[in-house]
Amino acid sequence: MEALGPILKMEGIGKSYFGNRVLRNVNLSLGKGQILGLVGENGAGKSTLMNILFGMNVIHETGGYEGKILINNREIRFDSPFDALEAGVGMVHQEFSLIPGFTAAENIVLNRESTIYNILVESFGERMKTLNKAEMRQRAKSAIEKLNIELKDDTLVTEMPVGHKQFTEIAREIDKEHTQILVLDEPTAVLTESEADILLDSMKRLSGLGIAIIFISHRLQEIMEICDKIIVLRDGEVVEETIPAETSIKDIASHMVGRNIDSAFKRETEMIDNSFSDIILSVRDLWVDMPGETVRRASLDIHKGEIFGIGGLAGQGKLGIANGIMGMFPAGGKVIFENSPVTLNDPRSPLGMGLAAVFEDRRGVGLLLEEPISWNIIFTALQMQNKFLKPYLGGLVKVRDAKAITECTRYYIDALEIKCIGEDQEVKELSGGNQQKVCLAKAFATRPKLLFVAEPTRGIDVGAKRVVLETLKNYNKKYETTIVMISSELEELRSICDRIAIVNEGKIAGILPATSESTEFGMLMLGKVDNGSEGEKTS
Amino acid sequence: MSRKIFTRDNVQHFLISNAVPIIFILLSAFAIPVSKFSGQYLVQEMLVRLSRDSFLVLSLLIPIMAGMGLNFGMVLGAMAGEIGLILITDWNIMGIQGMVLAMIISTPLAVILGWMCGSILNRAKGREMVTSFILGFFMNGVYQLVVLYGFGKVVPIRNPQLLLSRGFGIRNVTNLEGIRKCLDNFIPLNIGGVSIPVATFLVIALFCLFVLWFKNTKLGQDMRAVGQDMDVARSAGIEVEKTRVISIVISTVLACYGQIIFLQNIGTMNTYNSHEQAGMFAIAALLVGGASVAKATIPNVFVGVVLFHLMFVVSPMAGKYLIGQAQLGEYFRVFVSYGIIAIALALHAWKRYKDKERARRSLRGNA
Amino acid sequence: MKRILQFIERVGWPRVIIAIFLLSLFIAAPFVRVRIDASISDTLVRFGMNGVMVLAMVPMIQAGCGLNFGLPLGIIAGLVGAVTSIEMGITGLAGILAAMVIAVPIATLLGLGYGILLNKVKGGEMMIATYVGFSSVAFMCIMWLMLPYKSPNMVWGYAGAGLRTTISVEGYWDRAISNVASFNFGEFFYCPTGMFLFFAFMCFLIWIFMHTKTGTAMTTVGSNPEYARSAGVDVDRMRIISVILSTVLGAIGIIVYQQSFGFIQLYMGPFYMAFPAVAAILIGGASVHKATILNVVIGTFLFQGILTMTPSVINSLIETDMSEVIRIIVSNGMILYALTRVVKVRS
Amino acid sequence: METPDPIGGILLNKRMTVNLGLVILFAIIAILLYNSGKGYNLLLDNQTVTINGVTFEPTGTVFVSVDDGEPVELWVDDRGMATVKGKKHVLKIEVLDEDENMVLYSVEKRFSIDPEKGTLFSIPAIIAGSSEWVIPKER
Repeated sequence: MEALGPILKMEGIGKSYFGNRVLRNVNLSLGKGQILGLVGENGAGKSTLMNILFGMNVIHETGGYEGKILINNREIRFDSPFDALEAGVGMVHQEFSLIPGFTAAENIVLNRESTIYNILVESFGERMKTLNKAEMRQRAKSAIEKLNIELKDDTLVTEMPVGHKQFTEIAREIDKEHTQILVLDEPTAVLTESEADILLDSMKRLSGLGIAIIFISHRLQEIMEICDKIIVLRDGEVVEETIPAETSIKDIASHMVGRNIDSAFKRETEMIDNSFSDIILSVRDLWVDMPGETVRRASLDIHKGEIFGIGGLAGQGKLGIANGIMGMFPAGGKVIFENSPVTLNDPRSPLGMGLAAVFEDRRGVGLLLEEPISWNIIFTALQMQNKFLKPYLGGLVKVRDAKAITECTRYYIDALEIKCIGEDQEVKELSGGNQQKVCLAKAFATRPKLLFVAEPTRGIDVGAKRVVLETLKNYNKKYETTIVMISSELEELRSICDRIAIVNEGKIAGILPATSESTEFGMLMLGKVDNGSEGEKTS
Repeated sequence: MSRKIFTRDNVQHFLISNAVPIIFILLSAFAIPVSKFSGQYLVQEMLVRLSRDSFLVLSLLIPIMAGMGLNFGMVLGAMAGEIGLILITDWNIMGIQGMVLAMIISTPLAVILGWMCGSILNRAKGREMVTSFILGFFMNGVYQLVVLYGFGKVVPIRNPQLLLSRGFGIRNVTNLEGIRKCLDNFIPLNIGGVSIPVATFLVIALFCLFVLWFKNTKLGQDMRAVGQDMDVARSAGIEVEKTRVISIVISTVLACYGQIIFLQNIGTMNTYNSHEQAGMFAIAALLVGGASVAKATIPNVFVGVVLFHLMFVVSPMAGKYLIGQAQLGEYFRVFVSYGIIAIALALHAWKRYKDKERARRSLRGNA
Repeated sequence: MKRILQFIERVGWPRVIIAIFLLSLFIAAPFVRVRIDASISDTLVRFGMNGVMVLAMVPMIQAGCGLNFGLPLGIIAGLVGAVTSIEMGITGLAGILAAMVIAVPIATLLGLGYGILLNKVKGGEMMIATYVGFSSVAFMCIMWLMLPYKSPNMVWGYAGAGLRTTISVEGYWDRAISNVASFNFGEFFYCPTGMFLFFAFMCFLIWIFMHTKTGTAMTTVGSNPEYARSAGVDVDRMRIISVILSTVLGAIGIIVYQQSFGFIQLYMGPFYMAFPAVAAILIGGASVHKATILNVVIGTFLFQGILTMTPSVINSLIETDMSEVIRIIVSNGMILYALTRVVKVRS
Repeated sequence: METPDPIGGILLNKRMTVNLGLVILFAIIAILLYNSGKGYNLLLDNQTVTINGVTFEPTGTVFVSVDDGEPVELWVDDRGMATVKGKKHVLKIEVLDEDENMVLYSVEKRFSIDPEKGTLFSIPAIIAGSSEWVIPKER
């Protein structure tokens, strides 16, 4: 095996987006039939690395990458995913890429259908060939056989369970004749345990057939089980390269999250213990139907005046909690705020009780991109609290009070250092960081008692991040507002929060004080603590 | 989720999916006896209308397959066909030769118009229908510009009977006596006093075979893929935009032939209105047949044409006998043809919303 | 040069072209012996006539319901009001007031149903609106025949029942609004001051409304429904209010139109009336999801100016009546432009 | 960017050739259709006429039919019209006796329309078997 040399070799791969370095000097090599486990937190650079390998447009649109990729000892540089496919690199993405109304077979051979010649081809071209359905099914069947899974080739995708969709995707890559490297991006995330076992089994079979596999997963158990080699990425660098025999899950977990605390967000303030103050928000058995962030049964208590962090890997449901409580997605369960129940599925109820939220989807939910800054900031306060309205004709009509609005907007522009040319500038012209500040100002303008802040630093530069976090901290201190901050970046949470809950598979995996060891958080994130799923692990 | 709710849900689902044809069958069942038409008359009338309209309606199938909804832009094809007919009438080409020649002349025109329409619709993804609808109006203006001001001035027209008295511009009514019923009577057949336009039906049958065959080509498969999920199709390497344009081009060319077949049966042409009516009636008929914006089959076409035209023929007389005013029935059928499109579109949009909710509910069930 | 290009870019090519076209028509008019004062007067009258109907586009566009192709629904309410007012024999401003008082509740009801429907079909509003408009016109054709109106000025003489296709308002409230404080200047120039005042008043009302809490919420719903929802706005309710408002404005608009025009056009008359109004507001610079009152004023003036000037000037110039064709191409071309542009911005 | 696929290149060329051929084929078909489908109004003249200095007199009432169509009855000094499609036709003339109830004899004439020469035919000239039987256009 080794005599043939590695099938894939990546040397010194680096990449930065707009001066923001996401990958630095990554080396890896993969032999024929090997399975490589690639692990790392969200944002560690796994996707970027795979995007580079796959020649995605987003890479060369942002200035290409550094380093070399060799396949079978020949240097390659892909301009598009189709080049990568041509060279035998197959990828199964996290989102399904299947045509819903097609059968498994049709999806497996999509755009590579077997065809039969007819005379019209001479005039209208290749696409007038008729389909050879028998052969298509045959090909699908043999691909399914290779995987050794239960999948009927004539099932419609719409009628398939999630696992079978995943299998169909993989079968499609297998059907490509010269697929030699297969990238599987979290293939087991959506599968049930038994389905995942079947998948792992088929992966072993594939590697037996000589296909090299790069396996990305957060389930370390699986990685340990089937990989020949494990690479841990953190902050764009390879921090560990090992084989399962020489490591343990705990080891890998600590490599994933362990980071130099003195880097960006060193914790400056002492942790304040709020555990004796009143419970301001109590959540019991909350479920939220938010696509991609389903919350199953989450229960937690938040104390008055604290900064509470909610962390966890992407897709586990941490974002769903805030969205569910604020009425943005269908939800159920019990939510008590200051001893009175919050009506779910109606945004007016939480808003009216003094809750506010800054949502993670800034451009989608958080902002009116085509309206001026002033509107963005005052709107919720105007709608919910009838602020900024001036009565005319003895109160018969109330019209927007332009003066008060300007005043308020100017105040927040100064207070939050929003860089703009004036309060009438349209928000879409602002940078990401300043847009985030507008979102915060919108929430502040309602003077909330409890504020949800979801992913407040996503996609903004370091300087702005610092300002945003400082602002939150100061606001918490100044007005004693309870803040619930939701973020994928654990270090960020640890730098300002008092307590941090980790969400895994839609449930609270545990709640720890922010000063706990990062390894402990890492274990919680990976679902490796067996103290009951709804466990209220208070310190 | 209990079983009972599930079945009620299913029944409701069935009723919603087939609401339009059901309404029509009920309406017809009520109106036919009232109108006092004889069975033979209705059979003859339906045969004529099937032969006349089916082709036009069939031309709508392919864009639906490609996920572009109802192609209101088919009026562009109809316009191309009419220009071909005006030219052969001017040259006095008669019979089947004239008809075929008109088709040959108007094909390149229809291809160009279809390509234009397809490209414009690619710029308006997600609102193809309203865009193609307005495009139809817009091109109607251009058509008038060409036919009312260009013909006889820029395009030489020698037959003075076609021209307005001012010396250019085509008259409001163009007489197609030369090709009248040339296809319908090509193979004459008469059974029990009902004459059957065999040749036209053969052409339609041929076309149905074409549609079925086309679904089995690589291009047809690509269209279905594009129609269901553009992004997935694109990531699989299918040229989405090009495929969409091709589907509109095919539809436009077929609509052009459809309009020629339609007009050879009628024998006269409202130079400036025929195409608009063609579009509206074809779309209404297809929807009446139980098709939706996202799915249409060949049986939908024939059921639709029969049901829609049954209503069309019967309603004035029914109105007359019922209320004593034929005018009322006249307005009623206009109301029905527009109303049915409104209902079908609304039902479709509503259904899409409901389906989303259903998918949601099933997702929640897993949770 | 660069600044000119920038200006054009900001105003939009179609608008500039149309404005230049209109300007050249006015310049060309004296050379082909078309009286400029009469032309301006005509343009002004038509501007006043159509203004309110164009204004009826604003609430729905602002609330994100798209272009109101369902305007005929409002027009029908206005027609019922107008016809009933004549039946009652009320003359002068009182007659118009009566027409409006009858029309507004009807329009509110129709708008409510229409709004509920549009809420069920989010994303496909425009196409459905068009066909709701069409079918309601066809439905009213039946009603015009059946409704028990009796006034001999309105029903068919020979049958004694069923309303006529066109009904003259002369003797009732012909130009009742227009003539308030109106004046003539020379032989050809007539200024319908009252109609302008009324139009300005309606614009002012809408302007005020757009600045209230509800109006602000409505604009926000159109701008970003998710944002509005997260801020506690009932999106569906706002959309319904906008549709009602548009429908009511449509009803008032047609009454203003009729009193100036002198006739009530029934049956298929309102069929295509949405299209000129839609085209006008788009020419004024509105897009499918944003419209201001300034867009209404500019758009109505430009569009009606072209409609007035092309027949007279072009006809004298090339001795052919091309106005109809130009109207179709300009108005639909404008709508087409707006429809294809939006998506480009979005993606 | 990509090196052109040689096979694709040849195919495209082949396709273009085929399509060019098809266009030409359709153009030819169009011309054939034009010729065979063009309609003419034949004017049949049963009057005294002088063609190239030779004068032909009508023999009496005749029945004229084109391509086995409905016969047209033409009295002396009468003119009839027949609409025909295409260029080649057969003209059948039945000359009646004076009582107009018996066919004396009939003449069949195969001819091809020459639009340049005109479509006004002289029945007496045909009966007389003259080679010139198309009455030239006036002016």
